[in-house]
Amino acid sequence: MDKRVTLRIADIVKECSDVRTYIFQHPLAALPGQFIMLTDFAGGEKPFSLAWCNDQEFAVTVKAVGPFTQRLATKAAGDIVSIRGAFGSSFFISRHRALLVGGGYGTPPLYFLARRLLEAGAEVTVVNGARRSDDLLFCDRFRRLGVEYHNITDTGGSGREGTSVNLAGELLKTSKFDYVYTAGPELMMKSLIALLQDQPCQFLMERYMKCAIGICGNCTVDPLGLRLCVEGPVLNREQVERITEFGVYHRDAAGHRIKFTDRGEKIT
Amino acid sequence: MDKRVTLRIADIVKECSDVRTYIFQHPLAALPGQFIMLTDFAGGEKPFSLAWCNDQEFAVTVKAVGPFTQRLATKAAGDIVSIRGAFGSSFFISRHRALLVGGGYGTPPLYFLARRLLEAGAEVTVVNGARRSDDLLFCDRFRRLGVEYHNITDTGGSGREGTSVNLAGELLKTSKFDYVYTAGPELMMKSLIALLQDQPCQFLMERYMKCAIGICGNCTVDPLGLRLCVEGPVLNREQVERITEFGVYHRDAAGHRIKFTDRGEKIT
Amino acid sequence: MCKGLKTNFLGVELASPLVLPAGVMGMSYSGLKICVENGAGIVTSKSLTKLPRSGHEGPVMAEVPGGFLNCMGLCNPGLEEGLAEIAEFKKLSTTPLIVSIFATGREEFTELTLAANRSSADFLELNLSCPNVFDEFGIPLAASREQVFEIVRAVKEVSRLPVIAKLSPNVLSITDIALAAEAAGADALCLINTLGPGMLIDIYARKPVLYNRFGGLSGPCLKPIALKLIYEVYSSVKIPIIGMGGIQSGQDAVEMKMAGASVIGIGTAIYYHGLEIFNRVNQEIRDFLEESGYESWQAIPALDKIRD
Amino acid sequence: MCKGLKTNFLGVELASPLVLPAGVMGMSYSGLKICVENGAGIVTSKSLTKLPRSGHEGPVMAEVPGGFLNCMGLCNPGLEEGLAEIAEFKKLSTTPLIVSIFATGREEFTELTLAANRSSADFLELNLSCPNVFDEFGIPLAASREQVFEIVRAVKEVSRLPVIAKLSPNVLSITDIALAAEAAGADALCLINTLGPGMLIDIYARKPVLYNRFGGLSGPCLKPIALKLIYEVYSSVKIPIIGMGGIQSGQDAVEMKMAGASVIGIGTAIYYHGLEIFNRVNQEIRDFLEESGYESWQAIPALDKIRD
Ligand SMILES: Cc1cc2nc3c(=O)[nH]c(=O)nc-3n(C[C@H](O)[C@H](O)[C@H](O)COP(=O)(O)OP(=O)(O)OC[C@H]3O[C@@H](n4cnc5c(N)ncnc54)[C@H](O)[C@@H]3O)c2cc1C
Ligand SMILES: Cc1cc2nc3c(=O)[nH]c(=O)nc-3n(C[C@H](O)[C@H](O)[C@H](O)COP(=O)(O)OP(=O)(O)OC[C@H]3O[C@@H](n4cnc5c(N)ncnc54)[C@H](O)[C@@H]3O)c2cc1C
Ligand SMILES: Cc1cc2nc3c(=O)[nH]c(=O)nc-3n(C[C@H](O)[C@H](O)[C@H](O)COP(=O)(O)O)c2cc1C
Ligand SMILES: Cc1cc2nc3c(=O)[nH]c(=O)nc-3n(C[C@H](O)[C@H](O)[C@H](O)COP(=O)(O)O)c2cc1C
Ligand code: FES
Ligand code: FES
Repeated sequence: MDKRVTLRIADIVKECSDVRTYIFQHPLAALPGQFIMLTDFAGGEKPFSLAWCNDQEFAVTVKAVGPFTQRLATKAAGDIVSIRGAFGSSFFISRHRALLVGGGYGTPPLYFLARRLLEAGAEVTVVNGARRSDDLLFCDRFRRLGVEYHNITDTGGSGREGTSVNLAGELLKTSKFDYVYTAGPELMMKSLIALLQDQPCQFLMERYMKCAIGICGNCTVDPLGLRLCVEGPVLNREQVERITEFGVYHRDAAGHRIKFTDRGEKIT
Repeated sequence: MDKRVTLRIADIVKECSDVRTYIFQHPLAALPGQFIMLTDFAGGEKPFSLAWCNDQEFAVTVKAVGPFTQRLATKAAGDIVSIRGAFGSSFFISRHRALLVGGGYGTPPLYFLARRLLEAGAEVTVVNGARRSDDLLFCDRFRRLGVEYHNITDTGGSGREGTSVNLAGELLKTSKFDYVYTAGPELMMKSLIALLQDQPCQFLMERYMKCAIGICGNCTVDPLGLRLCVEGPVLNREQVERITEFGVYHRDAAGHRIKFTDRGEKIT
Repeated sequence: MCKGLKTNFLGVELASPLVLPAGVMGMSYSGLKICVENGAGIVTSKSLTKLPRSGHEGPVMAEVPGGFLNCMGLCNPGLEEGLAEIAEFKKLSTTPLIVSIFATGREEFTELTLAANRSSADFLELNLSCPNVFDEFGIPLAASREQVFEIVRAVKEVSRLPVIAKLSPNVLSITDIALAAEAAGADALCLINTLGPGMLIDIYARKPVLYNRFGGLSGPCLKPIALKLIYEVYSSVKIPIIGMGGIQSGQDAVEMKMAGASVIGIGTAIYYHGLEIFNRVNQEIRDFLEESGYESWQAIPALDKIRD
Repeated sequence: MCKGLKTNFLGVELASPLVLPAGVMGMSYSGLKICVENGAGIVTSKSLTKLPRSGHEGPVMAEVPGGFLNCMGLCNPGLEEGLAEIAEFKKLSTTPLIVSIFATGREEFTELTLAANRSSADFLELNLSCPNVFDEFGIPLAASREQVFEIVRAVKEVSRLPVIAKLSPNVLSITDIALAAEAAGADALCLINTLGPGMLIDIYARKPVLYNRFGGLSGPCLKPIALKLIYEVYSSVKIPIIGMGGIQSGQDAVEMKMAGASVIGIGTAIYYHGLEIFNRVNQEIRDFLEESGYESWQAIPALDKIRD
């Protein structure tokens, strides 16, 4: 069963101007890195990573970028949505030294991961990047966890100036990590992978998803044919290195190949 | 699942001129009193009680009375049939003193029961009745079990003369039994019930069966509406006493009510 | 029975909107009665034919993923004995009863209707859609708009009882057929009969599993097909619909109500959940009314019609 | 791959009789390739249309007992890009490939065929039967004998590739349609596309679960329907049949072979059993050949035809 369930939004937390966290009172069996498909019955069903999940509740953090997510931003607690999942692969839970490198809405699933890593006894370092400090997600939540925590933005507000990749590079030079985990813009992850050599690492990678159950083929990546809704979204470095389209192109709803540009945007 | 499975007949034992036991090498999870539906793909699927059943094999003993069972009598070991089941209710397993009263092809399911009763530590007495001594089924098998065993026929050959009901009546007068079990012609069981008063007792009762899964309604008994393929074929005395059609009529494949006659035959 | 489940069906009050469909447990008065005792609000007899029928040779049922194939072959004791069973049921129960009849053409349907007029049944259902007697009778009547119209009109002319037309899902446009039945005066529709038919093959015996080769599909996997057809028909007709096909929970029943059905049949689910299924679904509906704030079963609204 | 699985399909040798059906994992060359790596003997592209289509708004899939509803809505990058994916697949694999095309009428089908002629595909499949674009395009072409005949004939006149007509189960007599396709020169048939369509309703939101409201039914519960239709068509036509609908085991595949199919598609079962399903079914077929003493897949005999 892909377990569709209809839920009322229990609570909505406004994280910043265009990002909201939707909290649901429902016991979902999900692991860090996994995602749900969510619909509001008004057109569209979209994948969102879990920002946290326990026996009582789960949450997804959504950035309003287009018609669907902008409509979500207008919802109120009590509104009805329907979810399927959780789907996909999840992060390996290391019990030693972990470095988490997140950017944009890639940060919330790393927060879920950080909690599980801490529970497993790992030592966790987090690099959280964004363009502007207003866009930094989950700072307070991470701080409350008591992890080693670094903010980094293009402008340097409320933390260091630079990119999360640069900072991660520095940390990797000065310390040894058993595992590196990253989620965020694909071009950010693409820059990061260059620094990793044989460092064990996992990536949360996104592709256009429709069925989420491994049938429609919309989310496969070239040339391996891995389905990111089943074999992904969490992939190992060894897999990502063999994905020729990583950071190069992805496919849209029609299966068109769309190139990634330097600025993290997509053009045909 | 009603678990249809296709099997080769492993062995056939000729019990007497018109009765054969068909043995199958297949682990069936079945209890004494339960039945299977059997077809040879040549038209007809009929219910037969299990004569025995263990982890390796099971068997049914069939009397050739009409088109289907006569065709079965022509089969050889290695021939293919298909079975569904086991279905229906099963006998209560008493651990004390049990009296088993069987007649005709009602005897084999009592043999299965006897084995389970002995395993449970019960003390078992068997009354096995038939018209003629040639028709007595399973004598040797019962004897090998080491139960208290009585043959009885109309003519007195190879045992006592009389009816199994008379003999059972005598035994019930002289000994106390915790449980009485009976299977065989309905009019035989009807005579027996009169002797039982408040004696705990179970009956194996037959009605025309088609679906065997409690949907078609062909096997219900008046006025309770019990489905003999689900709530039966094993019924308690309390149930049987409230079945007004017991020993009076039954329904055929079209749902016609058919009367039982004194001689155990059926007329419209 | 809680007040919330009470349902008015063609002017008759039902204690529950749950229907025992034709052909399920309806061979004898006691079979009908035990379903009422378990919570059915209205029961349907086995489809009765003029003459008795023993039905097809077995196997007549085979389990498949999501349901069952059956080719009972319209076994029934014939109209006369069938009506006697109904009379016996009615002596014991005040629960409304639908007598289902099957015939091959207008004249025979009219003849059966006249007999049903003298019975103690409350409603008359025309089985226009049995998929299991194809070899004998050919494509179901319910595939032909003209035939359905003719038969329903002829029956309506003579019937003392409100007339329900039971339609087949195995047609190109069920709405066309439903409109024909409505135009001919049908008081209600019953949707849907079994799907297909389907087939199973025993690969070791190299034979069809059902002796009749083909059998109609019923059970849980029917629900989405039934919902779609009910919703489509509901969007076009004004007469009430008895919905059925794969229902096995209160949620399912409500779903079918929202598709446009007024009352809901439960057949094959008896296998999965026992006869208690009627009471359980009644309870689940009550729970849904409670949690969703609807006053009663009847207050549960349908979706907007397709053609609004 | 064991010798016993080798199959000749329209003169081309397949390493396995298992087919990846249209619309499943066929959006990209790498999706097709991974199915081959997992044991598919022949793969089908997503149905390509002249212009790109993003498909329906989600939700586009919903689980139901025994299967799934889907209303993908023929999403595809359009013929040109689709053929480029096929070319890329063909650079990497010698496995035969079927290009599936969808159009709304004869002329467009002909146009697409001309483009497919220049592709590296081995076979051309005409999707005459998509149930998910009803609102846009109306009743599937496969419901009309005349249309099927016309389109297949027109395509055959210009096609360099053998032509497969993919038919819909949602018709009154699939045999009539199949005969029309054969008469028009189709080289093979593909049976069956999804059933229904069906519908699900969310009773809390009071909305259809699929945003497109209706979706075609695929998966295990389709098998008995598919078997019946394949057996019926097999009894009437001479051209080979690609059988599909609910297959999820070697036993299922053999069953469909005995119903009359030559090669067997596996789509929805990928959800239940993973991509390994192809290899597993291959192995189960080999086991069956062994235990039953058949020499090869091709030696497994069909049932006697209905009309022998
Ligand atoms: C595994 C996974 C996890 C994700 N987790 C999150 C998350 O936690 N928070 C968050 O805000 N976003 C997340 N996304 C992205 C999110 O699904 C899209 O932002 C959203 O679908 C945009 O829809 P829209 O209609 O608002 O915008 P659109 O204008 O339709 O699209 C904006 C962008 O989102 C992408 N997108 C649109 N639809 C889909 C789809 N069905 N599947 C994948 N990508 C799509 C488009 O390619 C486009 O680049 C995740 C995506 C994936 C694949
Ligand atoms: C629960 C149960 C257990 C049974 N166990 C055995 C057994 O262990 N050994 C044995 O020899 N017989 C048993 N029978 C009876 C057996 O099913 C019938 O003898 C057989 O079906 C006769 O079929 P036929 O075509 O040979 O004869 P027919 O001429 O068709 O019928 C002969 C008699 O068998 C009855 N019968 C026929 N078909 C059915 C049916 N589908 N269901 C029930 N009764 C039917 C008829 O009512 C008739 O009285 C059992 C019946 C039931 C209900
Ligand atoms: C064993 C069986 C027998 C049936 N017999 C009849 C019948 O005689 N007349 C009829 O109109 N429908 C008959 N049907 C169809 C049911 O009335 C009902 O339409 C169908 O089974 C769908 O409902 P379900 O999925 O709840 O079973 C029969 C169905 C089954 C399973
Ligand atoms: C998600 C999905 C998409 C499909 N898309 C197409 C399609 O584009 N063209 C087509 O001819 N059939 C399409 N089909 C139908 C399948 O090819 C196949 O006929 C059907 O699913 C039955 O097989 P199955 O039960 O093994 O899935 C699709 C099926 C599914 C499940
Ligand atoms: S979204 Fe359909 S295969 Fe991944
Ligand atoms: S045989 Fe069908 S209900 Fe018992």
